[in-house]
Amino acid sequence: AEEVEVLHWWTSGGEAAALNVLKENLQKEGVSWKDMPVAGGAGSAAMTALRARVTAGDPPTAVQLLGFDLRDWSQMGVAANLDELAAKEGWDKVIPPALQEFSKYDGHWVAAPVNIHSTNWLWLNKAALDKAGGKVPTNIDELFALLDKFKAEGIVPLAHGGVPWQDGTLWEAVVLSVGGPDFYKKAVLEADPAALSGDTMKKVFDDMSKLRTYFDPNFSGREWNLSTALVIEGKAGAQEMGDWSKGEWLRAKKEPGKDFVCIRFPGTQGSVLFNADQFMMFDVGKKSADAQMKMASAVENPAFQIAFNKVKGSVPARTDIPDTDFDDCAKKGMKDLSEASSKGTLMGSLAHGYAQPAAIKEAMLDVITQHLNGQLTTDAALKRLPEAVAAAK
Amino acid sequence: MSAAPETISAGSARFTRFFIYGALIILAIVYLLPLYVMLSTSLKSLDEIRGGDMLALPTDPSIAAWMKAWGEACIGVSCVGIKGYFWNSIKMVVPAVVISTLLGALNGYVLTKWRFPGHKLVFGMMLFACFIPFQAVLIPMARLLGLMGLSNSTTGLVMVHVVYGLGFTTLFFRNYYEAFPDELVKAAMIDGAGFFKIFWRILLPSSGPIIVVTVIYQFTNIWNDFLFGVSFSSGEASPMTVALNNLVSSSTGVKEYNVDMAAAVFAALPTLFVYVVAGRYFVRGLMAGAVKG
Amino acid sequence: MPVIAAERPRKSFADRLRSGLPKLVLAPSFAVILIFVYGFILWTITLSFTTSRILPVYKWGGFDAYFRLWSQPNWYVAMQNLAIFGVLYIALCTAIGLFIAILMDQRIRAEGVLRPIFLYPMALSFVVTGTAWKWFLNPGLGLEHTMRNLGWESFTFDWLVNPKMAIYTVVIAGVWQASGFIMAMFLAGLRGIDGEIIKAAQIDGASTVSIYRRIIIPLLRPVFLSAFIVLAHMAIKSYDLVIALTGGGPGNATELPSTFMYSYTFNRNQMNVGSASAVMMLMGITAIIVPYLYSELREKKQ
Amino acid sequence: MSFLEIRNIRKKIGSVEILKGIDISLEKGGFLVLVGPSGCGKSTLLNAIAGLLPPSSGDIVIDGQVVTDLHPSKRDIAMVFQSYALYPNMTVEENIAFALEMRGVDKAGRAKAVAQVAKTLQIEHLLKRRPSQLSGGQRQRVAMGRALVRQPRVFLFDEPLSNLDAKLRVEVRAEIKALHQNTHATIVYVTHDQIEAMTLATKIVVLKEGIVQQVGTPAEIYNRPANLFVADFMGSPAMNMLKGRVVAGGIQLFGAGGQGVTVKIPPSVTTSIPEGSQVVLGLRPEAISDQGSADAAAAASAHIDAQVMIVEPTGSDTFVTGKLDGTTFTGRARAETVVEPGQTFRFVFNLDKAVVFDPESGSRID
Amino acid sequence: MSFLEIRNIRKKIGSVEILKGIDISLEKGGFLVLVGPSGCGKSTLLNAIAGLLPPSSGDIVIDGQVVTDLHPSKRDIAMVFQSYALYPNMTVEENIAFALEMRGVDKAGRAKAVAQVAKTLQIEHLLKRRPSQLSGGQRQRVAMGRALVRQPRVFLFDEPLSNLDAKLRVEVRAEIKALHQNTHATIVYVTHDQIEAMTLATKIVVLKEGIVQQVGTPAEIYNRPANLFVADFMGSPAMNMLKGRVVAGGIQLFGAGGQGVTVKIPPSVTTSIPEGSQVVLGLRPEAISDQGSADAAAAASAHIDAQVMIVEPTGSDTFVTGKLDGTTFTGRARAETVVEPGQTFRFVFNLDKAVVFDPESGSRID
Ligand SMILES: Nc1ncnc2c1ncn2[C@@H]1O[C@H](COP(=O)(O)OP(=O)(O)OP(=O)(O)O)[C@@H](O)[C@H]1O
Ligand SMILES: Nc1ncnc2c1ncn2[C@@H]1O[C@H](COP(=O)(O)OP(=O)(O)OP(=O)(O)O)[C@@H](O)[C@H]1O
Ligand SMILES: [Mg+2]
Ligand SMILES: [Mg+2]
Repeated sequence: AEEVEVLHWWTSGGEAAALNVLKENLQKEGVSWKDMPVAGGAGSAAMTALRARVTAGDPPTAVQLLGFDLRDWSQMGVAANLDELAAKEGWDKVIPPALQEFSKYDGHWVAAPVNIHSTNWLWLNKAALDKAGGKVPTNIDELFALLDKFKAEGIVPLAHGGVPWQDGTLWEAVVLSVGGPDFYKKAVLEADPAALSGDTMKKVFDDMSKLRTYFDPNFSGREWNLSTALVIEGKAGAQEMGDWSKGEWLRAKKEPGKDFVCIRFPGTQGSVLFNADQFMMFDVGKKSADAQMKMASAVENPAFQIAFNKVKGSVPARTDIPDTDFDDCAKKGMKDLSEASSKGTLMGSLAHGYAQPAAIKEAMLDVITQHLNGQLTTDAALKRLPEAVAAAK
Repeated sequence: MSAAPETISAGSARFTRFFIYGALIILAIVYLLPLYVMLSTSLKSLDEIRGGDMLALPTDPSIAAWMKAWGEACIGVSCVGIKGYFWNSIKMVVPAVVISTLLGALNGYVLTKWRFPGHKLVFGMMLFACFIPFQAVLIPMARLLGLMGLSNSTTGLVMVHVVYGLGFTTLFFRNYYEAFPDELVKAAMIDGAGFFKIFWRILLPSSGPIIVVTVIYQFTNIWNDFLFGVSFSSGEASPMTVALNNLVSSSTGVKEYNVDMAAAVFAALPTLFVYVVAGRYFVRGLMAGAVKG
Repeated sequence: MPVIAAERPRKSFADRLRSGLPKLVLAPSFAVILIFVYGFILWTITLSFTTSRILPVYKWGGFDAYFRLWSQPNWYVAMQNLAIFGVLYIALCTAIGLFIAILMDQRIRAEGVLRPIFLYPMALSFVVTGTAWKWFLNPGLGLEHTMRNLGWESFTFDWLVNPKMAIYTVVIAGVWQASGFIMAMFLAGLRGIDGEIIKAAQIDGASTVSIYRRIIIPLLRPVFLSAFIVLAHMAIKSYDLVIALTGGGPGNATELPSTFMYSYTFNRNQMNVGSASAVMMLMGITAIIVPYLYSELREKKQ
Repeated sequence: MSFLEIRNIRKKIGSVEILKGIDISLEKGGFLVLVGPSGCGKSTLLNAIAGLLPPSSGDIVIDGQVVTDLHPSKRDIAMVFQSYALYPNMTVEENIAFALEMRGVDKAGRAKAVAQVAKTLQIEHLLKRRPSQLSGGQRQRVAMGRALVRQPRVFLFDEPLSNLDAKLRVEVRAEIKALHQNTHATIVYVTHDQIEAMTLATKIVVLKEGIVQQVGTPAEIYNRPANLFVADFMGSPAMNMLKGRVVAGGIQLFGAGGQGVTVKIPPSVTTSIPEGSQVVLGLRPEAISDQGSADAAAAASAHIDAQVMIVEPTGSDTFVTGKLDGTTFTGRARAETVVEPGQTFRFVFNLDKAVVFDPESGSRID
Repeated sequence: MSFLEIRNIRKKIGSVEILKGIDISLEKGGFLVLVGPSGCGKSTLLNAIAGLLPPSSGDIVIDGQVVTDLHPSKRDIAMVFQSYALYPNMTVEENIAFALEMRGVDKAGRAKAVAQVAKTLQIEHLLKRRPSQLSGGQRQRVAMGRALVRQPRVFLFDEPLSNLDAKLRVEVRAEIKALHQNTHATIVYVTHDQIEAMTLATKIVVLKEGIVQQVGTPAEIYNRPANLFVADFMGSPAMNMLKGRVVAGGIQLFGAGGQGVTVKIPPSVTTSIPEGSQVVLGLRPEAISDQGSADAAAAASAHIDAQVMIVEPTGSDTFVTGKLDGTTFTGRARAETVVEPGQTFRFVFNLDKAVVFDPESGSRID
């Protein structure tokens, strides 16, 4: 029988249910699913396992990968070629070009994108917001004002989990908010040293320091979903987090607009920082190639895209899918996405590997997280940031 | 021996005993706290965990979380609990422990009773192997396993554990056999026993204490290994620790702490059992030679 | 003393086989070690001089990886942390292990119950106990929370989230895990001391404290050495501990060389830098272990 | 007045009674040797005296002071262990000075005392070494030094020579003897070597299964053993035990085959034993000799021809074992005696030295 | 024809030569005892004979067959170790049967052989026990049983009695002697106890630092030691070594203080030594006696009065150490001798038994 072996880190109950849809679809086509889940550290353990398998000359069929990692792996010549399938199914037309840059290597399709997440969201507890006046902030100063009100309410103003990727997610939103899309491109996507150490960046870091004062004392090392839970329970007022945190709200039986409010991070309206899960197909030889194609096709199947993304909180990777089945936040997300895609303000998220290769990404996160934790002053961070980028190149 | 003389003057002695027992009991409580937290959490409901005190006793103990961890929790796309992985670990641990212990015993035997020029260098080099950080060997190991066709197989995993356990097992047995009288080997030689006969009939039957130490040491290390497990096995063939990690480290959805803790306790049961049952022999075995390092 | 020393020639094939048998038996193990340890070390050294990033590539990169390594502030943090962690971990485990062992050696009634209590942490992986520790040390959930609930409002124990103190929480958990094992080693050492020497000291008028200080503890020297080696190698290899407890944070305040190496090799796609750090670690280990091995194997000769 | 008194000491370990009521007293300057087979409780008794193992009942009195409940360090005794129990981590000097240090003697005082002891024992050149660098005999001397330096009221020695080889044992034995004669120390000494016991003791106590069998001077123990056990235990080769029957005019020996030899009742037996009683006649090997070396001054002697079984020349003497009527006995002949197993040899029994025992109770009959 | 021949065996370990060319031969049924101080190479030589340690050069010949390169198991020898080396994990029965099992003897055959040996050694009741449940003497017997059962061509014993206590040692020694006399086995036996050597051997080899000092019968070794080393090593208490000078009519002893005593040249010295030569006169303690026990038949004897230094009664004898003109010597007097240190005592020197050595070379002068 045909078989696909899938390496991923979607191990929670909801994710597993979503993946099961894919698994069952494939089984209907006679392809059995060999699961290879490796949770932990946002896929870092999975990457280790992947290296071992590739080095051994025995890669899994499909691997959940993000951003620049796709390129790095493709560069090693281990990718399968999906061009034929993509041409047949017309992927070029339905998948946003900004994403295609990563799904293709050297002009050839190597991966099937599953979804598109966006990271510059702010999630607010409706009750807390109402108590604070009910007006959603539209720029960062309004945000500070709102957070002050939350503080006065006696709740944690901003729920944040202190691990590098979360610090990075917050930081990139602040960069976008403070500097706008062009500055984001310059500073983050191009890692321009001047932009990374200039006055705008100084304001970014100052704002980060200010935001830090709105955290609770236990934030360090906390997982993102625990922070979300604080907001859900009303112990905290707001959380800056990617759209996956919506899944937590929905699972807690909360309704958008009624129990919680999803807005773009103040000051980043009109831009979307994205992050997409993709299944990269590895070259596993003739034997499984057929099954591999079936899987890629199944991933791009609109029904699966809808089913999966509803659970995950993200939006489909295809832009041709109607938003009828989705909730309000997702509808907004899909609208924002297509607008940003056409305006050219759909930009990769740094924290999730869509803005810089891993080495540079991690180097930048080092500085960001050290600064946020008070190990570096703002001036030192401004000096360190370009240095770190240069050293990691 | 014991340093304490049998009581001679009663007054201050009673105070001393009081102090000793007091200190031991306090220390024991401190050492037990994490285990207590795990156990009591696994018996609580999620609401109680969120709302209550970590150190409080469960108000309404329930083994639902245990049942779930064993048979229903999701490890990836299939939600059948961790029970299957338990067997994976056993299938990996038992051969790895047996082989590495046996090889260690043979090596120790050769290095003490059949010495050859350079035996110290050989031993030193084997000992040094204990200190290599495992992260550094993952990639070349993967390549070699691939070349041998053992990638992603239990056999391969067993081999890896045997290889990196050899240093310790050899060390333990060498130190033990070092103190084993040469005369016995000589006598057996004169009696007409050959190399293997001497080992099987004379040395091995007298190696009880050190076998206990070696087996305990190897068993816990291999059982608890995560790095090799996650790198050299996959999916449903993974050992327990990998499954446990998938369970507790998944980063979306409600964190079911009680299930996580129950699974963690399950994962720890065999090693706990080994230490509790064999603890006495462990100290005795250490006395018998392993302590000399 | 060798049972069979070098042999003289003129003998039959069977005899030669017999005399070669021991070496033949040792050979596979030794070969395996040669390949899987020393071969891999060589390979790692090689890799550190290449331009490898995501996977090994064998393109000469000179000392670039080392320059990069030594220009990483993270690396200095990791080394400094290893120094703090290593010293405290070894010292505390030894001190606490010895202390408990001495208590346990006082003809304790419940020894059979207490022994496994002190030993069991060694049996558990940090994949298992990490969460419990994280809670316990977390100011909002653990000890601080409990103490405040109990009415001690000013009690503060926030080391886990304080970048300056976080490394000490790693020490605490590490000591909890390993000190029982060290206790067992010391207990075995204590039990091995000749009872007549203790009696002699009693007659000589030494108090119990003096007996321990002047006689027993000096006699445990070999155990101290063994304990040091065991602890040193565990300190250097410590990885799970940090990952489970702090993930290297807050910031990178608890980074250790082992987490550094792992993250550069597997997460940051800078395999050459990761290899260079592995080489530095191996050099550190060599500097500690080889003199020890040398003296240890030397000593036995006399 | 006795200096060391052991009053009805009993010691139970678990349910086993190891010492069953021991009473011993020793005068100041005396040298008491405890002998007895392995496991008879010698070390246990010594440990009780030292305070290392408190007795279950009874008292230990030193110089009039009851010390039973005193800590070992307060009893002012010193002990030399069979294994020497030198502190391996200290030099010889430190080993010797340790007890003084523990008693708060200052550095200069310690140095002086150590120097003096080292001189007495001729170990000055060893002071800086560690025990592992010493030979057996040297270790033994250091162990003695450690005891000597304190000038304690009582010395306890637990088989101090048993780890030494034959030649060294003889030398060190002489040294201990000299030491005792020079220092007039009060010593309790455990051994199971009879020669040591004989040559060193002023008083010997023979123990068996925790019960005192006999207390006496070496000569008393050797020449007038209280019972068969003591007679057999002391002396090497062991005393010959010949079954006999009291007849008119003496004791008839070797009666099994019908012939028998009648010897005179030895002068040591003063009370008359009823005729017809079964007795055991004990005669030490040196009281059975060849004709050439027979003691001419012996009042009662018997010439007995017997077949030779074993001839054991030791160089200085030749032990000849003969057999008569199913009974074997060993005599000590001159070294130059030439005799082969199987030959008939004339043994001369010196009955002056014989002792007679009651075969039932095993006690000596006087 | 000799049965066991050791031809010019040398053994180097590292750069140290432990055996420096040993030549020994032993006839069938002979009992060869190797003696010498600790570390002289006795065990090394025994190991070489057993094949456990191949010699660097030289050959071992058993019954005409060169076995130098044969594996230990093929030499048909048995060895009893000082530590007995009983297999701790096997019962006594299994211990004894092990060698047979290794040689492929079937179960019934083994059982029979074990039963017979057990009977000989009277250990039938111990067969099911493990070595840890045996006493020292019992272990020793099992070790012998293990050797006996194979009926090998040669037995090797490495200090088999040194772990036993004094009393047991004497008993087991006699057993070994009897065993040898009954089985006529060929035995090589290592000891450093001189009494053992004297009583057991048909031939003694004295080793020192890997060199053979003397080969001879016990009597030869004892009475006519080849050199000062042998003379001093064999015998306890050691031979008295008195410095002297040859003068007209004899040897002048005790000349230090000016007086001196001139004694006859002993009959063993047949060659004339030039007058004025320095010599050492060796006289064993038993050749120096009290007047009462002096050998009346002695051809040459001297009465010498000296001050008594030490008196050591052993029960069977009393050793008296005297001092004259700065020289001390020990004599053996009768047990009943009464003398106190400090008194003057008349010693009788039996010069028939004296030997004379050259002080320079240490060799005996005949
Ligand atoms: N701790 C103990 N528990 C139980 N029995 C003991 C203990 N110590 C000694 N014994 C027993 O007490 C008896 C006397 O022992 P002790 O050591 O006094 O004998 P010993 O006369 O010194 O013998 P040896 O000559 O062998 O030294 C022995 O039978 C021994 O088995
Ligand atoms: N493996 C070895 N390496 C180096 N020297 C050795 C070795 N084995 C023995 N020797 C040395 O060889 C010499 C002879 O040793 P051997 O054991 O034969 O002495 P021995 O006469 O049996 O002494 P003992 O009476 O103490 O048993 C000793 O000086 C010893 O130190
Ligand atoms: Mg004793
Ligand atoms: Mg020897």
